[in-house]
Formats: sequence, structure tokens, C-alpha cells
Amino acid sequence: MSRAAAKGAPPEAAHRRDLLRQMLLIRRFEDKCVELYSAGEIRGFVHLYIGEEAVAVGVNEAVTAEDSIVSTYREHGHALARGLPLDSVMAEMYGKTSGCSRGRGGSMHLFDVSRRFYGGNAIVGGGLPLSIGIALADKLRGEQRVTACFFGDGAVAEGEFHECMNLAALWDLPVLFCCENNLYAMGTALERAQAQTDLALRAGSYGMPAWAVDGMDVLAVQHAARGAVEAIRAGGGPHFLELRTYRFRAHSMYDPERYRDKSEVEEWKKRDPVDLLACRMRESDELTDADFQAMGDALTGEIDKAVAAAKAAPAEPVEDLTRFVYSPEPI
Amino acid sequence: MTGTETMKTTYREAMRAAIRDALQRDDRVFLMGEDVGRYGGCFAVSLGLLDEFGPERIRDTPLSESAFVGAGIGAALAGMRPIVEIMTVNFSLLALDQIMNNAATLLHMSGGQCNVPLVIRMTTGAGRQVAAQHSHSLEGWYTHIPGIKVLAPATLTDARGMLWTALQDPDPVLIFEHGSLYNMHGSLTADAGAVDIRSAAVRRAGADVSLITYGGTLSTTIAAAETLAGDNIDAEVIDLRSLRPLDDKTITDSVAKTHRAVIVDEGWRTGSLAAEISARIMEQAFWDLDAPTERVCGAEVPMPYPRHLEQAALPGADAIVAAVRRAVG
Amino acid sequence: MPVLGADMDEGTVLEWLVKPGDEVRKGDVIAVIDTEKSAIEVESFAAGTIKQLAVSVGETVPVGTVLAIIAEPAGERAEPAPAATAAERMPRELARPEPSTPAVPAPRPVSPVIRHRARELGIDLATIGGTGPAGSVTGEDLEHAAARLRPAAAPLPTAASPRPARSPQKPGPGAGRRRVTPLARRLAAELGVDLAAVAGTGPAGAIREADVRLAEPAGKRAAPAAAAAPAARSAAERNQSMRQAIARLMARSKREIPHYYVSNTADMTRVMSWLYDRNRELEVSQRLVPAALLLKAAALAARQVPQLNGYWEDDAFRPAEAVHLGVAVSLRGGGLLTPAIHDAAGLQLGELMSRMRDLVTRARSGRLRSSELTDGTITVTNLGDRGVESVYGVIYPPQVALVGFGRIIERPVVVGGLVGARPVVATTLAADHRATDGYTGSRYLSVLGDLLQRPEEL
Amino acid sequence: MTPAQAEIAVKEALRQVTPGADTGSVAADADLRDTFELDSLDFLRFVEILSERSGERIDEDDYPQLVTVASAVKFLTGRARR
Repeated sequence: MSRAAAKGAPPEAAHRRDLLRQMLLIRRFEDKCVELYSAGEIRGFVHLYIGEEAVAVGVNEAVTAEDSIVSTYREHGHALARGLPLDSVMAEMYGKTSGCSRGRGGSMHLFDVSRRFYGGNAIVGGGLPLSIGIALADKLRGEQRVTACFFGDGAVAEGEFHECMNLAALWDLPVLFCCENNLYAMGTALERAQAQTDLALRAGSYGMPAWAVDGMDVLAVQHAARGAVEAIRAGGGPHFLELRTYRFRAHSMYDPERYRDKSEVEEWKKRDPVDLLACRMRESDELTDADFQAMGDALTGEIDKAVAAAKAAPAEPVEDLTRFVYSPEPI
Repeated sequence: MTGTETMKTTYREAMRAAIRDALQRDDRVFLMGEDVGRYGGCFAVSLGLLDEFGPERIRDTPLSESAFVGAGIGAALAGMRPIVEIMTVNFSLLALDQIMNNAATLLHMSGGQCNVPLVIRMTTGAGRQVAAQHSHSLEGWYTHIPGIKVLAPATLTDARGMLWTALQDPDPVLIFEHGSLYNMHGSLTADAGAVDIRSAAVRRAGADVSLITYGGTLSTTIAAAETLAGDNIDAEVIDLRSLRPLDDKTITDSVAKTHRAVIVDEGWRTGSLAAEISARIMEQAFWDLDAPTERVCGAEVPMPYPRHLEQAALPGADAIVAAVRRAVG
Repeated sequence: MPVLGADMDEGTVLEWLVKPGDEVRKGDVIAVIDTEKSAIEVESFAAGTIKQLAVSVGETVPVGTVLAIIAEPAGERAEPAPAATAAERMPRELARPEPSTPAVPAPRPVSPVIRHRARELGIDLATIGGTGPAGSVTGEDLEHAAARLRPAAAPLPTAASPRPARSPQKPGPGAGRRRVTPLARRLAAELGVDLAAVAGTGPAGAIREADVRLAEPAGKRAAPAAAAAPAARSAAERNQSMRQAIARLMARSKREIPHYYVSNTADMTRVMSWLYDRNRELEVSQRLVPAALLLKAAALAARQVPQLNGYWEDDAFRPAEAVHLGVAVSLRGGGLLTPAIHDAAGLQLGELMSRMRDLVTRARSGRLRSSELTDGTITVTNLGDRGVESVYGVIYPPQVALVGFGRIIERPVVVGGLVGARPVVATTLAADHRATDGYTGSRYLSVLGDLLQRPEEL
Repeated sequence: MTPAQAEIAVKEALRQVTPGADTGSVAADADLRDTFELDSLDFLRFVEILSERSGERIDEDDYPQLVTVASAVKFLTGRARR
């Protein structure tokens, strides 16, 4: 712990430290996932969020535990930022019963209803209608809740996106649309898929406030999200944030990356959201290299423990294969 | 009026009474769909409900099947009890992603956390000369999907009673209303209400052959059974009522008695619900069979417009009688 | 060999970017691996010194195989990781040609994947322009260059070898295997019937339930065996088994049922003249025979005297809800069976007549359904056609009564003090004394006789 | 209908009513009901088939003329001549 923090840093500094810690947790968690995947410990599709951590952490800062989150298949970051226990997320990667979805979902389908985290949806755009419905339920019951829905730039090409933008605006629903624009829909660059690449402009055409935000800067994301959530809660209807970000790794674990140039990745890495915040904190004397190292080490230790726990956790018995297809019969 | 008194009604009115009843009894219930409000519903099922319950609970939607079906799923996740109406089963394909990838899978993907207490109603079937994009019987497709339940009310009692039970179900339930049934007349007791949604019903008892059907072909099948009675062939008619899950026991008990089965299904033959039932009979009642099972299905053609072609494409009483004769020998 | 995709089971080392002795850091790219889908750069998950490359270029190994051994930086452990055994490695079936020349030094930074692909395509990187950032060569540039170099057409593969000859002709359909319905097969097993000796009456000679019941050894059923089958070969056997079945059943009846008998003579004048008038107007196919009226009268009488219509079971009489009239049908070549006309008392005469014709036809052609054979609640036997005057039958257990009709014959009858010739029929009743007494039996025949005086009401 | 045609019609009708019956060796004056064990239903069917084949109506009063092959042939040919 840094001297500054130990002496009782100002609340803003403590908050920034917390943001940094959250982003670093996501980063280290996913680094571990790469290792575990390569070793064949975890399998399936694993979509890494590395490079985009500021979006999840920044948006989550703007909502409360009463609000709802709907996420995508690239949702480790959203889940960890939302506060899903590290152990339960890691166990889900292993497909164990202690996983947040009892191991039934895996990397792409993390759920925690107790935290109003309505899951990783692996159909591009498929979570958008759900967020509309959750918001509709809140509105019908007069709740002051907001539903934050994450989706990527790829979803903007889906019909469901447009249906949902229209419906949310038409019905004035309390939804915060968080478009994570990382410039590639899998391997297809934005400009090769979208006639109009200004995504905020397109959302704005449905009559809702929409603007672009630097998605590599967690403080900028937090600021924008707070503003939007406040407006939504005040009855301002749906808002749209285009969070401009970049994924440093392949679409899913490994790919040949024929669709983008290494130098482009290197360029974006210079704006690594973790480094960006850490640098700022160093500059304002909130963080030393040793602090950063210690923070990382502590997180690595937590993650190793989570891995050990996940490995030791029980697997679902095969006799229970068809559980959770239908709800249990009422007794 | 006491419970034993009966009143004249139609299938449409019975369905409307069921929706009204649900809206009155549970304030979590609301109806949502294309033109369910001001227009009164494409088939006039919800006519008048807007005035009674207001636009929040009788909610017109844009032509966005995927969005409003998905919104129904989301609202159900968040504790509401939505009834979503899709005009026809053909249009439901625009929402198939939401039905299949979300409604049917969320409970499992979430390890039991996210049940979806949603009811989706839609019209199915042919017989009204509305051609190849409004006439098909695709409920068999939906029965392929674990995680949802599929109902086919074929009688006034079921039209009146299935909805409430479906709304009590913690999981998504699809109700298929055959378009030819809405004008069906009959009477219901004044206290008609919820019915079970898991069993098949024997609509006509018989000893010589089991006719297995559901929905719009029930009346055709009963007519065929009456014709057969004139030939001294005593046919049992089973109304499946629930297409998923299937009530295997009622089917196999009947086949054990009659030793012959003819399945009548308006859906296309290949890969049909009829095929599934036939397979189950093979699996569970093979040693009771005294003749191969027969299927009487819709012709494998996109539904043509002219009346005579449409009729030729549908399972008719003559085809059923012929199939029974083959089976009985 | 790392897992580089959800569907990857094995990989081929395309290139090593390090050699023993090199220092590597965590995250450094150390090799290029070919999967089924693409060439991918592999990073190191450990820091240290490359001690050994365990898999050589061109080799394909399963995922999980050790590719290289990295010694920890401090060199504390001599053998940090076990090397894969040779057996675990799978030699590649078609060895990739090893690059014979070292990579051409490129003037611009080039990723290993690009470099490797260029070598595969035989392209000198120095000769092509790059369109990537800072003029770097991209994969697309390479493919374009390769396309320019590619010859116009690839040689066609040589002619395929001729197809293997088809196996010898299959035996014709149905040869060697009897067509037997599942129910018949099961029943045969249960009843110990040899299917080889059963003649089938179903489509294409399929053996059905009724055929098996007919061939069933005696004593296993509560009613005489089912239908006659036409095949001549086993007719004698079938006759014998049916004979045995009847023997057992009738013996049981006489053993268990204390029969009593009553008889009467019914005047058939009205019936015959009513029939004559009626039939005269009708086509042959719609005409009634006297037996139809007798059956109808017997059924109606059973309805009026319900003590005779039902079963004696568990030491008690259980009346039946409807009258299902068993009709004894003699089979050509011997034997009989008693299919039932369901709800005979409720049928119009014409309908009853057509049911009767249908039952007799199907009984003789072996097309009865099992329910028709077991549902009778009271049975009628009519041997009048064979010329007998009266018949005292044996009751079919568990029924409690059997009605017999003899020949309709003209007899001198005294009516109003005058003797005249009139058609009459002898009506008899065999009844179970456990269920009823002679009084009830007499009443039945009396009711029957009265009914036959009002043919228009039948 | 010629006598030969009539005889064929009678024998075919008998074979239809009693499948497998040997009609080739039946004596012309044998009682059909006894020889082929015809009951009243069989006989009705026999009459029905003959009526269909000859196109002639056959009344109950005519039945006594259908007792043997010979009488039946005579009946049918006589009818046709009328």
C-alpha cells in the first residue's frame, strides 16, 4: 500500500485506486485465462476483454446494486466489475457447480441474478431486447431503476438493434445503451460493415441522447455514464454511449489476425487503460511502482486461489444433465 | 348465474375471457403485441380490452417481433407475467432467435437462476386462403426445443382455461391458436376456468384404432371417426392438447388397447410432430402394434391460395378414413 | 502444444523463433504453430532460458505435448518440466518441405506469420510492396503477389480408380422373413405359437393378432380362437387347435356352470309376412333375413331381462351396461367363433343386418378385431339354416345365458280353436343357475316371443 | 345369357360366397345350400351376386328356383329370354 493511501488519501484518490484495482483484476484474470486455455484446462470459446477494461469498470461505477446489467459473450470484465465473486467466475470457466452459472454456461454465459447481472448473451444483439423488457418491467412498476446493456459495434448491424432503439425511445424506457466500439465485429472492420461509422449519430436518429466517449479512459467513461444514468433516472428516457475502445487480443483466444495489422494493435496499446490510469496516479503521487507491483501481486494471489478452488470444486453429476431445462415442479 | 349454468360463446370470446380474467387477477400480467390495442387484435381476440385496462397493460408494439418478444422475456425475468401475442406463426420466425436462444435457454445457461414465466400466443394453420406466408403449422418446430412448453387448445374449454395455467408456469409457454377455430361456437359453464396443461384428452373413446391429433384437425378427425363408426370401425380420438411435453401415457395406453395408430397433423410430414409421435409409439408401444402407424399430414408445399388447392393440401376426413382403413385392414 | 482454438486437437510447429540458450520473457512470441485453420504465433507463459526445443519444425503433435523446456532465470531447477515422450508425438503424415534457405532479411518489420507465409508461397518479401502501416507487408499483399505468380491452371488429378464392384445381388424383399406385426410376434411368443405354422391374413400375407389367436394352443384363452385363415396347408392344424380351444372352454363351461334349460315355440307368422312385404320393395343387398329379426328380438329381450345379460365373475353376477350380442358363427371346415354386435339392442334392423353380414364375412376371412371377439354379454346360436328344430347350447363363460333358435318351419297350430299351418320357431335358453333361476329364463323366452309378434317395432 | 354363361355365373358366385369351394365337380342337381353349407346370409350374398351379374332383379319368390345349379341356370336363361 502506498504511503499516500496509508496516510488517508482524499476520497477521489481512493476511488481511483479502486478503479485501478478493478481493471487490473480483470486484466490479470484474463491473462490467467489465456494460460489456462493454452494448457487445455478451460475450453470452448473464450473472448478476452483485455484492452477494454475501462468500459466495464467506468459504467459500473455509474449504476447501483438496484440497477440491472445485460451483457455479451465478452463479459468477464462486466461480471467482475459488477462484483461477481472471483471464485464463482473462475469456477464457471472450469464448468464446476460452484460457478456463477453452476458451470452450465461457461465463459460466454456468466449470470448472477442476486446482483441483477442478467448474463452473458452470445447472440450478437440478443441481449438488447432483454434489457428493453427488464426496463419495461421497472417502468410498469414505477421503479427508479436503470438497465445498462452492453453490446459491441457488431450488434449495430443487427435488426434487433434497430428494433430495440426504436422501442426504447418510443416507450421512454430507462435503458443505458453501452456500445463497446472496438472497431471489429470479429474480423470485420467497422468501415467494412457499416455505411455510417458514427454509431452515436445512428442511435441519435431514434431520438435519444447519444454521444461518443473515450473508452480507454476509465474516468471519462465513468463521467459520461454517471451523467447518462442521472438523466435516465430523472425520466429522460434511454441514452446511448458509444464507448470507443480496442481489444488487444484476438476475437476469441487466438486467431490469425489477418484482419488487422500488428502496428495498429501496438498503437492502441500505447493507450492501455490500465497504464493510462496508473500513469496519471503516479503523476499525482497517488501510486508508486511498488504499490502497483504489490496490487498486482495481491491480485495474482487471489486469482491463483480461485483457480485452486475451481479445480477442487465438484463437477455436476452426469445424472443431473437435464436439470434446469424446466423449473422444478412445485411441491 | 351459478357455476353450472352454461352460456353461448366462441373460441375467440373464450380466449378473450381468459385474458381478461388474467389481467383482473394478477397485476403483473399485461398483453403486448402488434395491434392488440386500438385495432383489437388481428383476429379480434383482444377487442375491447384496451378500454378496459388501458394502454399500459394492453400494449401496442411496432412491427418488431424480435424486440417485443425479447422484451417479454426481459419483463418476465424481472418479475412480470407478460402475454405476448404474435399475429401468426410465420411471423414468429422473426422472433425465433429470442424464443430459442433466450426464452428456452436462459434457465439452463444461468444454472437455474433465470426462469422465464412468459406466455406467447400465436395463430397457426391454414384454411382461410391466406396463402404461403400466413398459413403454416410450424408448432412442430417449436416442439423440438427443450426449455419451452407448447400448447394447442382445440376446444372452448381449453381456450378458456389454458392461459391461466400457462401464466402460472415458471417457464415459457407457447400457445398455438388455430385460425379456423376462432369462430367455433359452443357453450361453456359460467365458472369455466383453469385447466391442466400437461395431459392429452380422449375426445372419443374407441376400440379399433387410435387417431391422434391436436388443434385445428381435431374436428376433422372426429368427423372421420364418425364416418368410420358407420363402417363398424370404432375409432378412439386423442386430442394431444400439450405438444411439448407430450403425454406419452395417454397415447400408449390407447395404442395398447386398439393396436393401431393414425396420426393427424396439419404440419408438413417430413420431420413433423407426427413423425415424433410415430417414433414414440415405435419406442414405447411397438409390441402392441398390429399394423404400421399411419400419418395423415399437410402436403409438402408452401400453402397455395386457391381454395381447392388449399383444401387438397390439408389433412381431410377422407384421407384419415383411408389411412384408418389401411391400418385396420 | 497449446490449445489455440475450441476445435484444435493437434498442431504443427511451423517455425521456432527462439533457439536453445535464448532468454525469453513472459508474453514473448516464441514459435509459429499451424492449426487446421491458420498459422498462429505462440507466446511464452514463463520467463527464463530456452533449454531445449522438444518438437522440431514440421512435426505435428497433440495439444498438451511439451514443445520446449524453459529453465527458470535463476537456474534453480535443472528439469523444470517433463518433456513429452516420443510416443506422445505424432509424426506428420506428409512432411512439409523444410525451408532450404534462411529467411530473407526484410527491409521492414515483418511479423513471423507473414514471413512464414511468404516462404510457403515462395515469395521474396523484398520484391513486393507493402500496403500496411509504415509500408509493412500485410497478408493481403502476400496473397496478391502469390496470385500473380500462380500458374494459370493446376494439373487435373489422375482418373479415379474404378468403383469397387457391387456385392452380389441382395435377396428379394421378403424372402426368408415372415411379415409379422409386432403385436402378433409378441402374442406368439406369449402363447407359444410357432409363427412358421401360422398363415397370415394381413397385407402381403402379414401375420396379425387374429392369425396367432387362431393358431393358439388350446386352453389359454377364455373364448374360442379367432379367425379362420385361408391357407390350406395348415388348415388341419388350425382346425385341431381351434377344436382343442373349444373343447377346453366348453368343458369348463359344463364343469363350472350349472346349466338349466327352457324352451318355447314362437309364432313367426307376423315376422315372415312383415319381412316378405319389406323385402319385396328392396334390392337384394338391402334385404333382411329372418335371423336379423331374431337377433334383434333376442337383444331387446336381454335388455328387458338384464339378469341374463352380463358376466358371472368372482362368485357374483355383474350386469352389463349394454347388450353386446355374441353371434355364434360356424367356420367353413369346422370350428366356430362368437364375435359380438356392439349395442345390438340399440341398432336399427338394417344396421344390425349389415353388422351381422360384416361380422360373418370377416369372421370367415380372418379379419375380426380382438375387441369384437371378447365383448359379448349374451350369445345367440342359430342353427336353423342347418335344419335342426331346436338347439340347447353351452354357455360361454363368463356369460350367463345362451339363446338358441332352430329352423323356421311350418307346423300345425291351433288358433282360435282351428288348426292351421303357421311358421314357427323353437326358442331355447341355456342359463347359469348360479345367476338366475328357471323363472327368469322363462320370462326371457316369454318376452322374446311377444317381441316376435310385433316385427314392426323391432 | 346363354346356358354356358349362366353356369359360369352361378359357379363364380358360389366361389365368391364360399372361397375355396370346389365348384367343378358339383352335380347339376345337387342342393347348393347343403353342398356348400350356405346359411341364409351366404344365400343372400349368392343371390346378390347373381343379380348383379345378370342385371336382373331376383325376388324372394324366385329363391326356390335357385336351389341347384341346373335350376339356377334355367332360371337365369329363362329370365334373359323374356
